[in-house]
Parts: sequence; structure tokens; C-alpha cells
Amino acid sequence: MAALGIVGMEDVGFILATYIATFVGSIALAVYYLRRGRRLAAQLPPDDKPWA
Amino acid sequence: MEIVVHLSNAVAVLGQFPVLAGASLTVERGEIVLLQGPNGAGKTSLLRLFAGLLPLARGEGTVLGCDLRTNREAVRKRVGLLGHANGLYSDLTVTENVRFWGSTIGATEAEVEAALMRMGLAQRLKDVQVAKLSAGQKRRTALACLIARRAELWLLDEPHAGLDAAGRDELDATLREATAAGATIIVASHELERAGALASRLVEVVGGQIRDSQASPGGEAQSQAAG
Amino acid sequence: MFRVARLIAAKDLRIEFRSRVVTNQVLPFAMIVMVMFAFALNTQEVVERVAPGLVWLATLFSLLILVQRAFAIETADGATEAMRAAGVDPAGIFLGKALALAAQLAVLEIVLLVLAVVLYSAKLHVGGVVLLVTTLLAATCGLALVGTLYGGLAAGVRGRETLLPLLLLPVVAPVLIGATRATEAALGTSGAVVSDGWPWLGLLGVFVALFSVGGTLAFGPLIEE
Amino acid sequence: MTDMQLTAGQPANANATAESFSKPTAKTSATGTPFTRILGIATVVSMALLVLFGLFLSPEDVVQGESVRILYIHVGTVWVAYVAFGVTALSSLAFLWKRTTSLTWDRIAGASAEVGVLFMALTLFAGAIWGRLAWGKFWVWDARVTTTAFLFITYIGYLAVRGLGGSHQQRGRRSAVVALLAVLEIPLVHFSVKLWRGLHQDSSVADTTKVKLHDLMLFSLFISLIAFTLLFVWLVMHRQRVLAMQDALEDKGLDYALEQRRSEGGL
Repeated sequence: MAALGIVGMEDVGFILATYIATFVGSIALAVYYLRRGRRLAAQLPPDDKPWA
Repeated sequence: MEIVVHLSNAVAVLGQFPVLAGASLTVERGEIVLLQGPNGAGKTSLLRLFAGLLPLARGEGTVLGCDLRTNREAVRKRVGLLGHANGLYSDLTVTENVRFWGSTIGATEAEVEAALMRMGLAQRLKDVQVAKLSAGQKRRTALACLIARRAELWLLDEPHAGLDAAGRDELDATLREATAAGATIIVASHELERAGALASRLVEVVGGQIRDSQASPGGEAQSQAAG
Repeated sequence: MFRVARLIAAKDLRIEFRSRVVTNQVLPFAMIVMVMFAFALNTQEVVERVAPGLVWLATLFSLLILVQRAFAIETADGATEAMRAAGVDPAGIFLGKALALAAQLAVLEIVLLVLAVVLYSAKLHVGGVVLLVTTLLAATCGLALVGTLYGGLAAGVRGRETLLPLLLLPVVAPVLIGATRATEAALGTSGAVVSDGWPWLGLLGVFVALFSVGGTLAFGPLIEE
Repeated sequence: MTDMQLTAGQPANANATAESFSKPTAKTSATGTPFTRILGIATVVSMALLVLFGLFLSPEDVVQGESVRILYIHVGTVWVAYVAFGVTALSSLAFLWKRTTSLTWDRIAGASAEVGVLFMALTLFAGAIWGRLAWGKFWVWDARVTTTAFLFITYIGYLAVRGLGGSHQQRGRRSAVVALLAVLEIPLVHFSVKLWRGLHQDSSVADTTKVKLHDLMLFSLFISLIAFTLLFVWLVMHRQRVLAMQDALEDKGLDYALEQRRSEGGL
């Protein structure tokens, strides 16, 4: 955290919040898609999944 | 005879529900076909399909030579549909309504007058706002709008509903005249006695399919008389 | 197409003339909104400076109601479906309904302008009249076109009351900006001069051109089942 | 049609026979393929690089100080957000071009818009925070910022239109038209806001964006673009497949409902 150590506390908080919000948001959407995909896939025959 | 309606294994969907589940039917020019069946059997959907309103999900269908899969919009100008709703503007008078719907296909003022006359609306009721009419009078107005459209194929959903005896007679006479002039008519009705006497053929609709099609005994005499 | 449009516009205006929904309900609503703006903005100077913007904001809110009303008369007894069933040209329906809506909006805007003169001491100048009238015309056409377009889409679907503002308000933002600035220029609000207004009128013109073509093409697919 | 497929349609209505088609060996994701797995790994690696370079290795900016690190997120997300809406518009056009054949285009448009809305939200969030650090306020009435906000709302409306119901074809046609109308609208919004701000120009925006970029900063921005583009492609591919399965399941449900419907009359 050398680069961050020299700035004021406020900036670090804002910067980290941005990074965390972005990653959490993306991961949440990805996890939602994967889980939903898995649930739907269980109900469908392989013919309906041309990519598989 | 010229075939006006031809359906083969037609499936139509409303939302995710299959209102028509593989219906097959052929109707020739000049026929009066009565669709009968329990509530929710698909009679209304069948009429809406013929009118080019409902898209065909599977199967084949042709109305007046237009393919319902590719060209269902083309059929609309030649078909007249009387649905459950009357399609009337309650703030306009009877004459204004009939004139409006007639003029969407370019009917003349004389034709509008004739249509009003035909349904017994030319006298006392013609300048009354539709909002002030009874249910039966509204139905008459809707029928007059339909008459003014001079359709080749008439699709009527419970046309007798709400009409008094005189109104029913006028309707029946109108339909006979129309077929004599070369139109084809498909009626959905629960009133077998009334509509059965008029029809040349009875078609039973059940579970989104056509179960049975038979010549109507009353209609035989009728079609001979007309011929 | 234009024959159908004229027919439908005449029908809509006749219905409005009979039912008087605009004069008896929408106009009073717009008036009370104008009064409420003054309450919220408090001081005379602020109100005077933002008067043109308030006129157009009140118009936008009224537009939402007018559009709902314009399509309520169609859906009340299945006339939308009857029109589709009758094979009425969707482009004609679109232009006709937009025309009738524009006429009603124009009346509303004139009343709101007069109200702005009375309540917010807005001042009309002889030099700005041409700009003001052209602005009114262009903005009215723009609002009526997009209002009809998205109103037709929202008509007859579940949750139309909430869907319409969500779709419509972002689209009319350029009209709000353009019409407000042009009106400021025409009225000379806070020292604006008339020549400032013409570029904004260009913006409104582009808006009207795009949505009259786009709407005419898009309306059919939007209302089709 | 087999009996198996018929029961497969059932869960669309009654949540009954799950697991009937899941291969017991396949522990991996149902929407994944070797390609998306490689893509996923590449995304994670590039994101890790982004954090490493963005937060630790790149220097602070002479003018902006540490707040420049937010730009490494912001630039990537805003780029992806606009690309997403471009993809939605083009897929909508492709769908209308040959309407009857390909709902895949419609699903790509929907998937892309959905991912785009997320990135637009992240963009606005990162942008507001950067603005707070660089300009001292969360929001500035800059044309780009305002257009982005409008785009965000417009595409939320687009997603609402997609959710209106009706047949898949109707959904496709209606939403494609709305997406194309948005293409008309957004440039107008941008232009009008720009013209508006042109009258009351405050120069703060122009000044602070003219930063002299260090090589490592440029490299971090480059990684940001790569990382978020990979993430976008991964998300859209998975979402498109989820939507395809959803549609297929509804079609299967239709087969089942058809059987039910036909048996109504005891045929």
C-alpha cells in the first residue's frame, strides 16, 4: 500500500469504494447468470443447448 | 367452390397459453358457418386468427388467398370482425361512429345511411351518443359499422348477444343478404336455435381444435332457398 | 395515409370537443402546477427568471395525462383492436392521433403562457413574437409525435401508467431544453436576446423531422401483436 | 416428441422435474464452454493486473493526485457501457432485418442491454466519485455525463419493454424498435445538453481532463479496456445462453400446454 499510504484517508476510501463496487457488481451479475443457467439447464435436454 | 378460409393444424398462442391447439377447417364462399363450443374453447381466437389479428404460431392458414404466416395484415381490409367489444366511441353519436368506421375503408355517405337503416338506427337513435345507448342498441350500432364496411368475410362473435327479437331478425336478414351477395360468414354463438337455423354448417370447437363439422339441417333448406 | 390521419384527428378532436376533458381537467391541473411552482421557488425574482422553463415543465406533465387520455378513448371499447382489424394504416393512426394531440397541446401552451405573464410577470415582446410562435409550433409537434409513439406502445399493456413516463420523459428532454431556451430568448428573460433563440429552434426542427419519420415507420410494429 | 421432453416442459408451469437432464459428471456451468472458460480466466487475470497496476504500480497524477486511479475503472466501464448499447442497436437491426429467422439476435440485444445497464450504473458511480475528488462535487452538468445518465434511464425503459410479455416474436419486434428509437434519441440529448452547456461554460471540466499521462498510466488504462471488454463478452455470452434456455423452456412449456389443451375436449 505504499502508493496509497501517502494520500489522505478520504481519497483512499473513495478509491477503494469504486474498485470494490465495480468488482462486487460484476461478480454478482456473473454469479446470478451462472446459477440461473445451471437451474434452467437441468430442465432442458442437450438439444436445446447448441453450444454444449 | 372457391375456398375462402383454409386452416391446417393451426396453433396460436396468447401469452404462453395455446388458445388454438391444432385447428383445421375449410370454409367455402357463400357459407354461413356456426362455431359452437364451451367457454374458452377457442372460438374467439379462431375468429381473431381469421381476421389477421392473432399471429399463427404453428401450422398453416390461408384467408381470402392471403397466407396468415407471412401476410396476415393484407387480409384485414377485406374482412369484417365484430368482437366481444363493440369498438365504439362513447362520446360520438351512432351516425358518427358508423360514418367513422365506414370511412376507414372509404364507404360513401349513402352506404352509411343504408347500414343505419338496415339495423333500424336511422330514425330516433341516429343522433344519440353511444354512451346513452343500451347494450343491445350498442350491438346494433356495431353491426351497422360492420355492414358499412362491405366485407368479403364476416366474422361475428356472439352477434345476437343483447339484441331484442326485432334486432335478431334484422341481423339474420342482413346475413342472408350478404351471403346472397357473395360474402362468407363465420359466427361464434351459444344460441344454437337462433344461429343454427341460419347456418349452413355447424362446427364444434373444443380444446382449441375443430372437433366436428356437419351440415346444419336448418341451413340446408336455407342455402337451397338462397341458391 | 393522410386521409386516414385526417379522419382520426377529426374524430379525436370531436370527442374532445364533446367530453371537454382537456378544458375541464387537464387545464386546471396545469394551472395548479404553475401555482405550485411559485410556492416551491418562493421568491419573485427566481420565478421570473425560470418562468419559460416552468411553462414547458407544466406542459410535459400535462402531456403525460393527455397521452394517457388519447389512448384511453381507443382502448375503452376495443377500438384499437378494431382499427387493427379494419386494416387502418398504422402510419395514418400515428399521424392522426399526433395531430389531434398537437392541437390540444397548443391550446394548453397558450393558456400556460398567458398564465406565465400573469403569475410570473413574463413579458411578451413584439420582436420575439415570430420566434415564440415558431417555437410553440415546433415544440408542440415534437411533443405530440413522441407522445403518440410511446403512448401507442404503452396502451393496453399492464402497468402503462408507470411505463409511459419512464419511456417518454427521457426522450422529450431535448424539447424541454430547446423550447425553454428559445422561449427565454423570445421573452427576453434575464437579458436574453431574440437571436439566441434560433439555434434552439434548429434543434427542435431536427427533433420533429427525426421523430415524424421514425414514428411513422415504428408505430405499426409497436402496436402489432 | 418423447415423453421425457414432455415432462421437461412441465417445470415451466409446475416446478416438478428438475435434474432430469443434468449430467451427473458435469459439475461445470451449464452455460459454459471451453471458450468461455478461457475467456473467464483471461478476465480474472486481466482484472488482477488492473488492480496491480491501477492501485499499486502506476504513479499518482501531477494534477489529480491519487484520484486518477478511479479513472482506470471508469474508462473501462464507460467504454463497455457504450459498446453494449452499440451491440444492442446493431443486434436489433439484425433482428428486424430477418425477423422470422433469428431470435438469437434479439437475445443478444437483450443480454447486451442488461449488461450495459450494470456498467452504466458502475460508470455513473465511479464518475461521481471521481468528480467529487477532482472537482469537489459529485455531479457536473457536462454533456457526456448527462447523456450517460439519460442512456441509463432509456435502457432501463428498454428492459421494461422487453418484460412486457407476449410472444417471443412480439417481444423481439417491439424491443428492437424501441432500441432503434433510442439510437435516434441519444445523439439529440447529447447535442442539446452540449448546446445548453455551451452557453454557461465552466472551464473546470476541460482543464482537469487535460492530464499529461505517464506511460504506466496509459498502460493501466489499456489494461482497463481489455479487462472490461473481456468481462463484457463473457457476461453477454452467458446471458444470451440463459435467455435462450429460458425461451426454449417456454417453448417446451407450450408443447406440454398444447397436450393439455388438446385433451380438454377428450380428443
